[in-house]
Amino acid sequence: MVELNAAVALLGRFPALTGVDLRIEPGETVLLQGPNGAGKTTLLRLCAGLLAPESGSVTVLGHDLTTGPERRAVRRRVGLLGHSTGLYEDLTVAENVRFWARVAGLDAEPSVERVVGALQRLGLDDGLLDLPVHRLSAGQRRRTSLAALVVRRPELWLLDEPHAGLDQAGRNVVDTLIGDAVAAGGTVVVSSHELERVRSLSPRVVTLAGGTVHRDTNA
Amino acid sequence: MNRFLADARLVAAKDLRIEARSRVVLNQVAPFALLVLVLFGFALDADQRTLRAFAPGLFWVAVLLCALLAVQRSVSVEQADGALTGLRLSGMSPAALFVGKAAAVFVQLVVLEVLLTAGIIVLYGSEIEQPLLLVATGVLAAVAVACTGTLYGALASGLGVRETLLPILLLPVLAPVLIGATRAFDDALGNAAVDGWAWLGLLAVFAVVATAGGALAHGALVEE
Amino acid sequence: MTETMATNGTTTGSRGSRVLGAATLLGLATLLLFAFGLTEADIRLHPTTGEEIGQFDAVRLLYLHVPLAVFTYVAFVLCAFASAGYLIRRTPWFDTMAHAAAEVGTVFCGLVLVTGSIWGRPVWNTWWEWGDVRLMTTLVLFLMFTGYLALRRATVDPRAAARRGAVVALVAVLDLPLVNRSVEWWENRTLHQKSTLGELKIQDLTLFTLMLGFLVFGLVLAWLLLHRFRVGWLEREDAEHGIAADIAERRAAIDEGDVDAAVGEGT
Amino acid sequence: MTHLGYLIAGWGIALGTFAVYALSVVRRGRDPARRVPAERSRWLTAPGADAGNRG
Repeated sequence: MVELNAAVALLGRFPALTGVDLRIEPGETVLLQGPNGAGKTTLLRLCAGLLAPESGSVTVLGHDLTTGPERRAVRRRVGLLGHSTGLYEDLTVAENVRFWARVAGLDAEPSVERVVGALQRLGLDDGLLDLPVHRLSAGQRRRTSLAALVVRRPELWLLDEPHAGLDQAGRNVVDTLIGDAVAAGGTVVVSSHELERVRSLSPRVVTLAGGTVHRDTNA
Repeated sequence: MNRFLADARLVAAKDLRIEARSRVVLNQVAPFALLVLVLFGFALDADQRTLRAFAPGLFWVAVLLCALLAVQRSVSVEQADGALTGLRLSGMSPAALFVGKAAAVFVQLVVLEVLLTAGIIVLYGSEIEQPLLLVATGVLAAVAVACTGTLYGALASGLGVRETLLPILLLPVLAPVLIGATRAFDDALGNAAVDGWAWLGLLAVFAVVATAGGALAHGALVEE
Repeated sequence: MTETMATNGTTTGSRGSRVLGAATLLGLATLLLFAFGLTEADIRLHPTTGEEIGQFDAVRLLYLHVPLAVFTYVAFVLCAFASAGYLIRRTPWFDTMAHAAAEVGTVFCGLVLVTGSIWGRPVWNTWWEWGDVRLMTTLVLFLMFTGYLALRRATVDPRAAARRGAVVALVAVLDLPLVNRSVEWWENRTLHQKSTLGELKIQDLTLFTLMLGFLVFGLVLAWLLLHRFRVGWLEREDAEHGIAADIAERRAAIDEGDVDAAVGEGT
Repeated sequence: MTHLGYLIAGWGIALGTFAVYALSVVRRGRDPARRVPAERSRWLTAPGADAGNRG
């Protein structure tokens, strides 16, 4: 599913990943933890095909990410939730989710149902649907952005701090969502400071430090 | 190909919808365009004959200044909250994204041109002698500016405070458009005995090269 | 600056580049001798009135200006080819060459504008001739490559800088014919362009000096390109070397206790 | 000689600029040249092999 060997990635000239060896099997749920700046975000972006590895090998969903075309091909199949929500301020919640669903290649009609379903599952009530995003709270934005991801049904979920900035209910929703993804046979990599929370979902914890895998409960 | 056009249309519609909601171009750039016309009037001493003689040049300088703002707005829409990352993750072809973004800028430029045309008629006393030439010039120049601007917007994006680079990068490249469109307008407004249609040919070449080249080159820039 | 460099690299020089440099300096001295000493001023008699016309001694600026102009275009075309090569092959050689050619070309281009302006003042009686196609084209080119260099300086990620630079260089060179054509039509409306060399009465020695100018400034271009390329190459190697060291340093600096404290795990 | 001022200005500015630029390039190369091992700067390992490096 995901296999990295001695993967090095640079941000500008800074070696954010200094040689990562990691293997994740299909259907697995992996928790990434580590100090700030350990490389969690970079690792997730690397697996999503947004970064080119400087050296080493990265294979995700059978794509060799050392080449540009393969990186482009893998992007469509993974779902990355990053720090920014990727929403357009001036469009409504429904328009945003629908736009991202259609960009992902889903047809317009079934996606409307899915959009509503996904939003409800995330605890966003119908009243919010026609509100422009700039009127939402941070938590509501994050849920909207998650909804846009859920609608796409990715094969590999890469969740970067999905609990950050959410209230108790919101964090519960995220857990439900991860549970759904796992139940549907998806593979989930999630970075989080909410150790207890995610540990109940996943027995495997990978600790990053200094841009490399410091500890792996599976190893 | 269908997929390409559908993606491009999706992006263009999204940008235009954002503009319809936020009205940044309509409420900020359009008044600026008219302001530029008025400022030229002050600077050139409010002699309507002079203004009329220079109307085509002033018109296109105003269009270029507005285009800079429109392109910057088009870039910032994607940059504000990491939407560009989402677009890259969608696997959409960079060429389709380019065409979509450029099309939205094009529509906004055409609206601004209509407004500016009204402006030079009212303020400078210009008279349209060849409407067809005028429209064709406006459309082709808008294509050329929108495509070049969108490509250079992608180039200058993500530089943080250094995004002020856009004008110095973009304006020299657009020199032929400025010259060509001004001369064609000279003919269309009956200002000078030049062959406006020949200039239109130059604009057409520029527009075609900018569209094709931009679509090709955009991949190399968005891929980052 | 003697033969110490072959073993320990302390400069961008090499035996080859030193020979080239010496030849360039020798050539420059010879060129000055010819341009100022051996050739004559451009003085002709007006066919009817008999008064003296021509460029007089200002013609001596052309032995400098014309070769510079030609090699500006050589450098920029080289930059465009290297940029295209980079977009196709994505190897650092092409990018380093494109950057070197752009920088050296911009220096040449700036000097073309300055020397042209200085020559134009006595001969055309104006510092700036709006009607001249080549002048306007060169100015636009200069502005585009100034932007190119500024863009490269502003981009932190070297790979992004390479890609963006390559696109700008290609656009600039592709835009050039359109700029040239538009200015040509534009100036035809009012003025007619003077052919600067055509009206000279070219004597053997004048022609020889001009050719010598081409040779010498070709050598100047080659020497500068060679060294600027090597600087770019070394800086990239140096940065990569630094990154390898940074990686080792980061990996060595991982502290068990710090990690545990950060992830909230006591022992 | 006529136009002497123009001649001196033109040639002086050009040659002066070249000299300054050439010096700056050489000086800019010194630091990295010292740090980068000789085998990584190909023209130094094979003296006189400039053509190979540039072609």
